[in-house]
Amino acid sequence: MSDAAGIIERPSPVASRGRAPSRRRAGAVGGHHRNIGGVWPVLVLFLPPALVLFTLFVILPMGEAAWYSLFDWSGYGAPEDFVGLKNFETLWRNGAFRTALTNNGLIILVSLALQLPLALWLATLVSHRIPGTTAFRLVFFLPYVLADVAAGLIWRFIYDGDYGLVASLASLVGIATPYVLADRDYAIYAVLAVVVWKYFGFHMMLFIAGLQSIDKSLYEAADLDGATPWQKFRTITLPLLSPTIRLSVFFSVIGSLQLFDMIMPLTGGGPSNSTQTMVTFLYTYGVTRMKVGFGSAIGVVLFLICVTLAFSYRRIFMRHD
Amino acid sequence: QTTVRLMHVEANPNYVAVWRKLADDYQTQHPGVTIDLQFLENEAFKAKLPTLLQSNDAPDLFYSWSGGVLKAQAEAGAVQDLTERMQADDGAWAKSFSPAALAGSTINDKTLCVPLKMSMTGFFYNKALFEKAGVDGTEIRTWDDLMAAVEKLKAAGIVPIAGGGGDKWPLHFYWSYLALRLGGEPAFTAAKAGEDGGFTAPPFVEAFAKLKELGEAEPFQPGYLGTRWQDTLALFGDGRAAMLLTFDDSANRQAAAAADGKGIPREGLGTFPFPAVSGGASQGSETFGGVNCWAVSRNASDEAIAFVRWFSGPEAQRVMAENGMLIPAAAGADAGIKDPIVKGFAEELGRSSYHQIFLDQDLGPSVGRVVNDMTMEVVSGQLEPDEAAQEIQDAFELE
Amino acid sequence: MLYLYGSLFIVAAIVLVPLLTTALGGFKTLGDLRVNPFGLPGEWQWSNYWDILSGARYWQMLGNSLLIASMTVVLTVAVAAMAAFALAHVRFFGSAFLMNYFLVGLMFPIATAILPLFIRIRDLGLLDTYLGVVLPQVAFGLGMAILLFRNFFRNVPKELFEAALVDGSGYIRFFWFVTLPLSRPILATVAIVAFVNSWNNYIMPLIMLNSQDKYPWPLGIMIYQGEFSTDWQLVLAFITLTILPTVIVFFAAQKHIVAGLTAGAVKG
Amino acid sequence: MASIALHDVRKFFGHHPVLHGISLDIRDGEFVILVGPSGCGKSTLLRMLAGLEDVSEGEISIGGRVVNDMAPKERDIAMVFQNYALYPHMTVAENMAFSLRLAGAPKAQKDAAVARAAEILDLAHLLDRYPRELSGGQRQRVAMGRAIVRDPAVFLFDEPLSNLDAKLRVAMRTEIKALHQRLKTTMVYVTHDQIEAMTMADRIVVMNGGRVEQVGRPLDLYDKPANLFVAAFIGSPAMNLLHGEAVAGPNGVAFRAKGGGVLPLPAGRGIQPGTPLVYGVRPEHIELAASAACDAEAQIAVVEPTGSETQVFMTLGPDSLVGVFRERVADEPGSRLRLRIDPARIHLFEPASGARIDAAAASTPPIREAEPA
Amino acid sequence: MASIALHDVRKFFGHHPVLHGISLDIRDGEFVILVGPSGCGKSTLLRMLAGLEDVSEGEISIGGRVVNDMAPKERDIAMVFQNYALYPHMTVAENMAFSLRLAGAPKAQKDAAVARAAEILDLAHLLDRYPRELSGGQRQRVAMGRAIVRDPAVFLFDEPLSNLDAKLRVAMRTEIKALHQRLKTTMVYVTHDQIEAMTMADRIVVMNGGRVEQVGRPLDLYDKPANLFVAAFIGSPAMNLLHGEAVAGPNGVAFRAKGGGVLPLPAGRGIQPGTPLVYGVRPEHIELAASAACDAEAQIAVVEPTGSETQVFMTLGPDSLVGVFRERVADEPGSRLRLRIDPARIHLFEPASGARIDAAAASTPPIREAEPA
Ligand SMILES: Nc1ncnc2c1ncn2[C@@H]1O[C@H](COP(=O)(O)OP(=O)(O)OP(=O)(O)O)[C@@H](O)[C@H]1O
Ligand SMILES: Nc1ncnc2c1ncn2[C@@H]1O[C@H](COP(=O)(O)OP(=O)(O)OP(=O)(O)O)[C@@H](O)[C@H]1O
Ligand SMILES: [Mg+2]
Ligand SMILES: [Mg+2]
Repeated sequence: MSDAAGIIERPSPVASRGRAPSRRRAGAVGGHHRNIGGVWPVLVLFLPPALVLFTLFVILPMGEAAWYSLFDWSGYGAPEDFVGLKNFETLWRNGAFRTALTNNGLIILVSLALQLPLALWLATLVSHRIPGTTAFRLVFFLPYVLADVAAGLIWRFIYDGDYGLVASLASLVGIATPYVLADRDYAIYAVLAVVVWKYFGFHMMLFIAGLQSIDKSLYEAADLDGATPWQKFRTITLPLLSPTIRLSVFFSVIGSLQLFDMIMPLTGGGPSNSTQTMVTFLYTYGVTRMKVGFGSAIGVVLFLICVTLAFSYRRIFMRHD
Repeated sequence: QTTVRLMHVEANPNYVAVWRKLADDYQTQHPGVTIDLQFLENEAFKAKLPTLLQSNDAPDLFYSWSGGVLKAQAEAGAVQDLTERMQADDGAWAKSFSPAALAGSTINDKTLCVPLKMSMTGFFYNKALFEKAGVDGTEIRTWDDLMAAVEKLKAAGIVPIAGGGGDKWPLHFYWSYLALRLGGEPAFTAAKAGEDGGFTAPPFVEAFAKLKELGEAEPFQPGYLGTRWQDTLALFGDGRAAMLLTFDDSANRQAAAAADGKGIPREGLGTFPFPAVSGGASQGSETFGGVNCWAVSRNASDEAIAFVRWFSGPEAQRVMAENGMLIPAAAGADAGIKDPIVKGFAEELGRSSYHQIFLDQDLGPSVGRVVNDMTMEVVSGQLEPDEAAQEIQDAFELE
Repeated sequence: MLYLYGSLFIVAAIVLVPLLTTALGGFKTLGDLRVNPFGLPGEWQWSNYWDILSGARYWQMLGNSLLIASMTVVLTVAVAAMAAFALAHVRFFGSAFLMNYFLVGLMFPIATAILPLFIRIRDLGLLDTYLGVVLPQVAFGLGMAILLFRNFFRNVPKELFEAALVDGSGYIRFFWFVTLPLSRPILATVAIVAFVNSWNNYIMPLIMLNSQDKYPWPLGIMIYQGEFSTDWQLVLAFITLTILPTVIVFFAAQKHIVAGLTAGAVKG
Repeated sequence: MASIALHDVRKFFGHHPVLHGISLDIRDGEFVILVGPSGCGKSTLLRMLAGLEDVSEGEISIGGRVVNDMAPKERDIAMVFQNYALYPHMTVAENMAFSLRLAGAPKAQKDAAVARAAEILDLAHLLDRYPRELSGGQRQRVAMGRAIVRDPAVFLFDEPLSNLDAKLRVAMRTEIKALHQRLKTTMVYVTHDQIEAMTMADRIVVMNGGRVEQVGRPLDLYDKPANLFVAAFIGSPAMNLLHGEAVAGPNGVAFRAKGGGVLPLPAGRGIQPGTPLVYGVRPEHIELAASAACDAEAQIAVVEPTGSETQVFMTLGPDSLVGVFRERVADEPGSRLRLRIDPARIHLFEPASGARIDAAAASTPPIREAEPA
Repeated sequence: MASIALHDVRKFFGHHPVLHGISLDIRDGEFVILVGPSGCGKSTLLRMLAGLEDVSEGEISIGGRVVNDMAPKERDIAMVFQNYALYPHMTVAENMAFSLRLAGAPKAQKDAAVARAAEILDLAHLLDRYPRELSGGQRQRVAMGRAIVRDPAVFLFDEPLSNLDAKLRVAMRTEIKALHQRLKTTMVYVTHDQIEAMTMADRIVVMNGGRVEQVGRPLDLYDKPANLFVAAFIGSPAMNLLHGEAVAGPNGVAFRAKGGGVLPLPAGRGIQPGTPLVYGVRPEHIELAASAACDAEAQIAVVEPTGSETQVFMTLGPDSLVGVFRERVADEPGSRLRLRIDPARIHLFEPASGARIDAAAASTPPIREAEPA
């Protein structure tokens, strides 16, 4: 697979360039110092637990799943009906899957354009120790904590055309009550709103954690240099938080592609597949229909998309240098 | 000491209590046998079963909707073929079931599970609302009658039918019934055999056309495409829609779902069977519903089979029927049914010339799902009848 | 200040309405809930909560959830932190490859891997054990945790590493004595995320556990869900009662998300 | 351009009191140097001036306005931080141009300012480096550069030259003085370097444990330390301080150290024999007696040649004494040195209060001086 | 206890060469001080000794073993970092005890060592504080304390006293010397403080731009700088260096600066008239001529009293000259000073190579000195 780690921070340029990649935090330990003795104990003690767990429970099952994608198989007994790439072909011809792809694109867009900025903004607001921050942090994090079933259910209430909040708001304004979740054209936007609501807290936490490692004295220096709050944000916070932001963007993209938990209880992919994502599609068409082979094919495609995106993400960011 | 493990999806604690009591009785009669009833929620059950059957922890008996899934399970050797046992002693066991139930449990001449219960669908209506709109429920016999009723109800400002598009399957009742009324048993037999163009045969396309017609009449509440089944029931129970095409036991269900917890009183409820369609091949005596049964897993002990035979036998089923749990699959257990509405359905089922089980069970989850989807598409005007039929046929051929 | 609190309160309100709905919903009847999802309950159904709280099942499931979640958190944090440390600090052949390897885990939907995963757990004889749930959860959480840790570990001033080296520590003791204490914010963050994920995880315990007495709470919701109907008011009450532990964990953990941990360490 | 006034300023970190009531007036355009032992509160004071620390009590005004609650950026202050606080993600040039960039200065102006600062600081070849690629002294120079590209109302310097070599330091001193002369900006400067303090300051503020001990022109402080603390603190090696009392001697009143050594006292100070005294003499005011006529004979303990001078640590009875001689003292430890002390250059203090005993009156001069240079 | 040998050690940061081949032998137990301009590579060299930087080329051995690839912790080295590198999450006491804790020392030993170091460093009242709660100088002392609790084979100090006040610095100097005397540990010490260098070192290594300019005993360096760089670098204010040539004068050969001033040359160095020369004289070796018999008459540019001395910046024709006088020079800028220069104390250099011209032969002394003190 491609050098996806490069997404997170640019690979260190050839040592001969004489300086580290510009955006990395100064003085960070990361890989820059030489190895000192005693490398083996670390490698031998620290890596294997993760490696074993990961290989055993993630990589191998995935490999097997990828193998199943070449079969027509219901999940009972052993896969025997080898069909080659037929599952992929079927997938390609499926209209709902194309809708799912578009929807995933939309989710990515909204996550990047709306959710992350919102999360970042809130993180900067509550990262200081001002009175009440803990409470606010908790409140903002709660949607993420909330079980998906509950979240889905509650938002169904909100969107309810008869008794929901949206309905009462609409009647306040005096427009016809929209049945948001029943509307093929708007349901996906309703879902997007919930996605933002549900997951911004997660990114906010990441940002808060990242913000803690920015040296306070830099803000002091900027204060004296005459920076406005916005300038401080632009010139200090953003660049120094950028490793975390890149990480967040990465998680956001990958997470958007894998979005599932939230949608099932909310719309189940409907109406008419208009809110289907790749994974809900996978779930409804692969898992619940017990077409393990077909489901695996979707998984493989999703995986390839992720890898491609990850790879181009890195290239795009590289171009900024 | 043997333990018989039985896995089911029955969430109603009262019902489970009845089962438990029966199982306890069985245990006292058969010392050395312990019956373990294990509940899994519907979705969970479906997600877990495939894995469970791959392990040594598979339950001896598990709840099944018969149909394609069961077939796949049988082909993989996960469940036992019961044909021999059923037919032994001159078919003694087989004969203890009503033929429709047994037929529903039999796929390609193999009986793959032990019938437990039958269910049936038909229209419920709200007498008060009908009265208000000047519609007589007992007079709805044909599709045209129904469409006329819809018009009248609409004119009276009443939502004619509660529709549940959120879960998709409730709407597939319409298409299935329409096809059944239009083509009768032969159409389905042929389609399932892949003959006569399968599901693109005229009755099926025409059923879609009728469905489209229905959709265009806008009989459902606004936003019905997103309404979940529970809310659909509630809508009806709250008296905000006049009709509902639903299961036989919906009198209780609508009451539970209604805002006041009481819903429409028994005496305010009426029922009528799905109307006949003019020009259709059938006499209107086909029924559409479900058969549920107990599948017996590969490693099930003899004790387990003995238990399930008793458990689905007339004696036990009568008790269940008495408790309003089901329309029994066992022959002669109908007598236990007390609820007049359910009894009505049961009697109709008894008269049934052909009982078509739910398509998402009968045709397997994949095709069933497509059926659900296509119904939605057509009723909401997204897709033309012939296209929808073609999609179903495509999916069917893929199976 | 006004701007600050103003914004915070507005966002908080938006966030809170659905949450309060959850809690209040638990006090309603099913019908009340449906026609009046946002208002106060027409009639307070204390019994919804009381019945749950007074039943032994709730406590047992809560205990199971807690046990599974704590094992998951401890293992995730420990295993991921160690791996991330090695990946962040040690230069070795294949380290970039390894990082990518762990990233792959983020890119494949779990739903696809359920069946093979089940078979693996079965073959290891871990079916129906807590470990059978915990290990896959940990494994699937590793990718994200390692990335987060590595990112943060690299921000520890390298001068501290050098000081520790000179003071006679090697990698491992540096990890223990310096990296971990200074990484409290990210440790807490990862711990919270791992906890929440485990706490709300439904599919893993569903597939791996067979005995009811080992069920964590998400499987407990099942009893309110029938094939065709769900007792939403009870589900809401139940969920409300299960959020509380997460809130406590959040409070405990977020104390560690503090700024200025490295203040005063280096000059210049 | 701004005057600064501190009125009874106090600072607590939690419960630790750090500043105990500082009052100070700094004229517009004045160059004031803060000195004091490590940890006495110099940086804290500077940071409070900059608005980076709350004022726990008291009042700070800049340019006549009370600034206690004014945000740092409104105070128009440039500061060199003791710990540099360089922006790690900006190059040297960007670091230095940052304030101008914030102010929206045109590129040409920024470039010119940076180039000028870089030249002064000998950083021209490092402009594209990041702080992490610099040596300690280079970083310090960047911190300095960041301040001097600006034209603020007040400059605050916190030990800006501590990591530079002597040669560069001398050059920088000249540059800072030139800057001051050119801009006439008020400057507050913290240093531990005695030469810096003595040569650059208009006035020196000597702090100790969160209090101001003395404020005055450099030579005044040197020549007339107000108390024992200042006497011991200003000058390196520090002033020799011997405890003892006045005794009547052959040539008038003399001083007898507790250890027994007798040293000359200046005439006409009206000191009565028997008065307990602390006798102070700076190391450079101890001379080697050329003739036999010496004031004291001390035993050499350690000889430390510094190149230009020789520091000799001696014992006079039980007391120890340091002398700094231009001559190379080649004598071995243990041998005896004959010393002369010019009584006109000695300092006397009251042992109890530590206050200076002056020719005219044995009273402490007021700590706040009315007329700076 | 270990000797240190560097053999043609080079260092590149990427393409920037930073050290150009350093060869140096340090005896077991020796106290060596590195001096040099900011950015010349002192810290880099120290860090290479500690094993914190790769050796790009060449060889470093400690105690006879090549350590190029040896991990820092195996080198048994204690180091004070220029930027402190305190563990921010440990208290002062924990910071200082950390190495002992790693070594598994018993609590009593740790406590004793910390208490002792804290006392030396005057940190006893701060033991429970965290680094962020300390002043700059206090942090530096903690960094120092962390090193001195240990008993390593080699001590490396990187400007350990730069942020301390003069008084404390003098005290610390004494303590470090005492430590050295007690432990007899090899010490390598970087400083910008001339007095520190002169008084503490067994030998001083003068570096410049990644090269060693001269190695020698302090006074040797001071008295016999091997070249112009060392001459200008050692001593503050720096040596006056005038370019010119030897001319024949009334009392033998004399020196005539380019600017025209004529200054005396020592006799008997065999310098031919016409030889181009750089003439060096230390500021403290310029004396005020008491009588009319003066060597030169210069014009005062700036007078800077430092308390103990007065630095006078003068012009001699177009050349500038600095003198440091014990006397307070009260003359106004512009007035003329009559100067005497002792020809025995002047330094002569070849203008082209910068090499010292010695009495015996006009050849550069070898850079590596064979016999340290
Ligand atoms: N990471 C790096 N990348 C590139 N150049 C570097 C790096 N680190 C140091 N340098 C350069 O190497 C040279 C030597 O640095 P070093 O820190 O050894 O200087 P120093 O003699 O200790 O100076 P100072 O007295 O200012 O501390 C400097 O010119 C510095 O700019
Ligand atoms: N955050 C803090 N909490 C508690 N005490 C503090 C804090 N910051 C500083 N101090 C204490 O306040 C006193 C004054 O500190 P300050 O930094 O002003 O000293 P300073 O005069 O600048 O010393 P130095 O010359 O060493 O830099 C010191 O004793 C220090 O320990
Ligand atoms: Mg300070
Ligand atoms: Mg250095």
